[in-house]
Amino acid sequence: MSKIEDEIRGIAKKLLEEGKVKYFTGYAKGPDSFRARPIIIDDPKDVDKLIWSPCCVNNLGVYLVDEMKKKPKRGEEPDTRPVGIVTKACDARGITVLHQENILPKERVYVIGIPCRGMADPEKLEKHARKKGLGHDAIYNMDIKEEKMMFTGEAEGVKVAFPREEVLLDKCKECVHHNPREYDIVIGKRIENPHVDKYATIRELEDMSLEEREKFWEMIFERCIRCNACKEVCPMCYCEECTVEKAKPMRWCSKSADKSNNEFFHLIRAMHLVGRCIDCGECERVCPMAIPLRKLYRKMAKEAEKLYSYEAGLNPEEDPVFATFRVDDDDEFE
Amino acid sequence: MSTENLYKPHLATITEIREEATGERGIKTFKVRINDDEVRKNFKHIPGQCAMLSVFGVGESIFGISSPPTWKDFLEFTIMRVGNVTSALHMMNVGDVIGIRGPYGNGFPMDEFKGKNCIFIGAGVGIAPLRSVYQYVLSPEHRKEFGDVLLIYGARTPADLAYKEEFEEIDKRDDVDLQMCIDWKFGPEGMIDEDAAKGWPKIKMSCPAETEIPEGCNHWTCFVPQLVEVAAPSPENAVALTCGPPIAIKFVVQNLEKLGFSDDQVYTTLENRMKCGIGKCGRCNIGEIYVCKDGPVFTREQIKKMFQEF
Amino acid sequence: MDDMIIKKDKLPKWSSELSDYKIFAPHREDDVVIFKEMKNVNKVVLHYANSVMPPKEIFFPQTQELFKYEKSPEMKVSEAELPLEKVLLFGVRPCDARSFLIMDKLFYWDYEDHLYKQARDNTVIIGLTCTSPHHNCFCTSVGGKPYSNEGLDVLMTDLGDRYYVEVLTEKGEDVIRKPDELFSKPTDKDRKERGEIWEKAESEVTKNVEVEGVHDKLGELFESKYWDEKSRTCVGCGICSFLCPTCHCFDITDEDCGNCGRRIRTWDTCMIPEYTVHASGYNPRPGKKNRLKNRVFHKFRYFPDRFDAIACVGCGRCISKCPVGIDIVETLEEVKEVEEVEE
Amino acid sequence: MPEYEPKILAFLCNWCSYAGADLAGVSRFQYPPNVRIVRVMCSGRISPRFVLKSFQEGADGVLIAGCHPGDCHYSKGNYYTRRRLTVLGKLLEHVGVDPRRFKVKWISASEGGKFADVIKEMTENVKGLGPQRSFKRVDDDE
Repeated sequence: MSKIEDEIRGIAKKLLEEGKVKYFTGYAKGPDSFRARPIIIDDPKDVDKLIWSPCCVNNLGVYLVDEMKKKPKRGEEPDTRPVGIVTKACDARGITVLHQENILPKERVYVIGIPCRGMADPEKLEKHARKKGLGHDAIYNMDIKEEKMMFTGEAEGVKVAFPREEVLLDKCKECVHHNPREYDIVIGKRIENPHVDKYATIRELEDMSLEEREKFWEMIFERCIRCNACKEVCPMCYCEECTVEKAKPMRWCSKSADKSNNEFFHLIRAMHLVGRCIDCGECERVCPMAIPLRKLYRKMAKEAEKLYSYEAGLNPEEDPVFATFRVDDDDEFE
Repeated sequence: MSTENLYKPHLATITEIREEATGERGIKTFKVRINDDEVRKNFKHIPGQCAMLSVFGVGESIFGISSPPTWKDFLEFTIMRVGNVTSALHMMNVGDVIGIRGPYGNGFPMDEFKGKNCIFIGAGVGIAPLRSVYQYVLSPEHRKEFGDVLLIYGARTPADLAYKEEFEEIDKRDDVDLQMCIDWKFGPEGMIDEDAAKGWPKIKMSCPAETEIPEGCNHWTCFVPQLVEVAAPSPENAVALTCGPPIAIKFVVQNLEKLGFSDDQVYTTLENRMKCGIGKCGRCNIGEIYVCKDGPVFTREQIKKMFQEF
Repeated sequence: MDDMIIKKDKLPKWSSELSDYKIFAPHREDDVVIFKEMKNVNKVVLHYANSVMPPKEIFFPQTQELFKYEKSPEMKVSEAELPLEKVLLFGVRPCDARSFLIMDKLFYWDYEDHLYKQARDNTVIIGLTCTSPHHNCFCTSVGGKPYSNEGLDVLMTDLGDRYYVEVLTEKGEDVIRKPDELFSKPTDKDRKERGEIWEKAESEVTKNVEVEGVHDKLGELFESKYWDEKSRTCVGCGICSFLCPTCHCFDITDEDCGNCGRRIRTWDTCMIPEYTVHASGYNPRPGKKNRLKNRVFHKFRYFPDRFDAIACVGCGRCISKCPVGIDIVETLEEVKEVEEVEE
Repeated sequence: MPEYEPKILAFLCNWCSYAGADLAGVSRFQYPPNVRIVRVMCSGRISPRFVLKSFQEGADGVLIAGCHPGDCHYSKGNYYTRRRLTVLGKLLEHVGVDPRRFKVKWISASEGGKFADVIKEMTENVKGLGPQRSFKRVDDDE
């Protein structure tokens, strides 16, 4: 058990016991050893279910949006106590965006920020474990102390280990914000932010010709089944009614899952995430059809940074990138 | 091999539109004639059944057929403006073409009602599906097959009452007891004053049964459930058919129970969001019951056995 | 027809004999295995735990045209194109094959769905024994087997360098082309080997749940607080139902382009509020708990009540792909354990 | 076969660019007839949906024109437009749409000549590119 895990439990226990939070959102052991899963607890007795491991990939911010949408029952005084939540650096930036957009008042959330070196990709983990003959419950030790994230498991009595580089989520390899900025309490030591190419995922695409890119995306957009999971897991997709689902007064985007409508959906979503996507990578992780959504959103983030020196979720006082302008903004339209 | 396209509607033309009530949630009655002669002839429905109406380009919705099968050559639908399709229908004109498919659902078991006294209790737009039944019962061909008929109908204000002319006709008949009411309190802008509801005496809300009934009066100011208490139909050899907003139904049923009606004597209709109408698309289920196929007509007894999710 | 053996290197030849069929087979695209029309036999992958998308889309496509309409010069409605070509569905896992029988019940009861039926009738299904089940597979708990032949026309079992081929139906006989040249008779050794592989596969399905009693227990749990608790972390994404081989709900919408358009049906999911909301704004299943509950109830109580079959084949997709780790097997186990406290 | 004639959809702001187009007409500047004009009150009205929908419904090119920065009738509408559409342009390029199919131009009420030139240039360019297919709806039978 890691020290961070102990601290999370301690804090959660205290918060719940003192009634300072309405409930506490964190991570629990998942259905197999490749994955952790979210848990929401009300009872201080349950804090032992909370864990902290390199498998805590979910962005729990999505539940905050749920919370804000809840309407109190008629005649009932709404419980406006904050919600306790465990956040990695990226998730915390998501909460900052929600503050910025007046979706979530600061006093409604109690953020436990954790500096994070990156999380393990459950699929990679599974693949590597399989390759090394490890079963789905054979990984018993996930060490995230200090620099190394080591996974150790046992296959037929022999210890097998594989290092973090093999299993890290792609988005974590490109992350340059390891430390949460906005939080009520922080657990763990500050981590030096690495110098990596944060837009590495789109470099290859940028080097392609127009035709090659068109071809690349064509196959991908055709594959989408429009299950909408990408927008349901996204904490930034909080609209009551999504523009692509709206039927009144007209339907902008047909429900038909053909290339044209799928592309419409994904590009509109990309536009709506400009300066808002904090690259938690949840959409890409959950997509059953392996659509490289980050390759769209990272491009948008890059442009926002290049053109308007704006990066999502860094400063809650700043106006969102499309809600403001400078007279001397780049102008290609003269 | 079945090659019939179950989802393809037949074309039908709107031949008449009557405005029943105005306002944001206005009610209109559409008289619809199926274009194809063969299809029209074969479209036979049971009172209480439904049909899918299409406005091409907008979508499709299911509606109770509000005309009885005894009216040949056309169908009527009384429709309140609430959603996409109903709004589009309300904007249509006489001569416009819509799509229709059906009839769907179980309808009322008319054979079981034969020889029995029939009590119809409709609240608001809930009168629409009942109309297909009482008009069937009151039709010259079938009137003799049924016993006494009591018709109770209420709406918010006199202006909200549908089928006004028809009720005037029914009122003149002596083989049916018609009782109507308007909500005693609410006009569209709140309280209505006495003058606006002239000729609609108030029923004592605390104890409706004690209200003195002036000779020949059958217009009241009260809620439908209270009117049921006043009219106090006997449960003996009777069936009660009720339809309306859930809250009205709830109290109507309570009052019927007080009068001694058993659960299998009380029929009501359920509704749910539907897309296909033929038990495929999945959304209209209450437990293992598909409302579109097994309903919309259920007895109180059946409803009590369901998972309470409607 | 008697059982047969086909050498793996004869597969391309066999497939070329079947040019009158449109062949759908599992392909790997990026990291996902999906059923696609086969253009090149070398691109087919047969070593996979299970395809991400079940092959239900062959019979019940994500998007299907119901009819076309034209508003001018006069209103006209014209038939949708029927899926008429002969289809060969190759490499289907036994669990997915069983799902077709479950879908049949729904699409054939009372009114027959002509689009589904047409596609179904035109299709020959060749199954492939599941030799390395995934750790989330639990087919044996819901009446399946990794080598079940239910719903299949042909079942093949991988014996290393060759396949053991069982022809199960008349439709299946039609795809056995050039039997003398391409196929041979199985030996006792082949049979024994197949038996061993079957046994091994079955023993590898380790996830299991006793579904006996779940139906009745669910009946007691309709109002249970358990569902509030269970659905708390559900994000309502709908992946579980989109990837489910037996989920069959659909939405019908119009795709309008001014003077003409078409009506389409598209997959829908009971996990979103829009699924049941009435035009009036009232929603009989307003919360996540109602929706999650409905899904479990539908699979293990409503569907069995109506059609006498559990609407789950134990493919494990909803477990593997749930973003928040909701596990149907675990849910069922919990359901059996829940004790209702009277209040 | 007749020569391919592209369809170009132009969204023009009411106060400047539409007047500019009008001036082009009144002044009898020649420009190709391939353009269909939709008048909007401000270029700030343009949502990325409009552009994508136009491509979906069969436009081969989309032009958006508004007042020069600083001249907006609503004082700052076009500043927002500038940010939004600049990024949209990058996105379209990222998914392989040729930037010559999607143009934004500032055209004032007095720039009838500029309007004609922009249309001429764009029509030429799009003609060279051929029909836009990647976005088009499949069921279009034309």
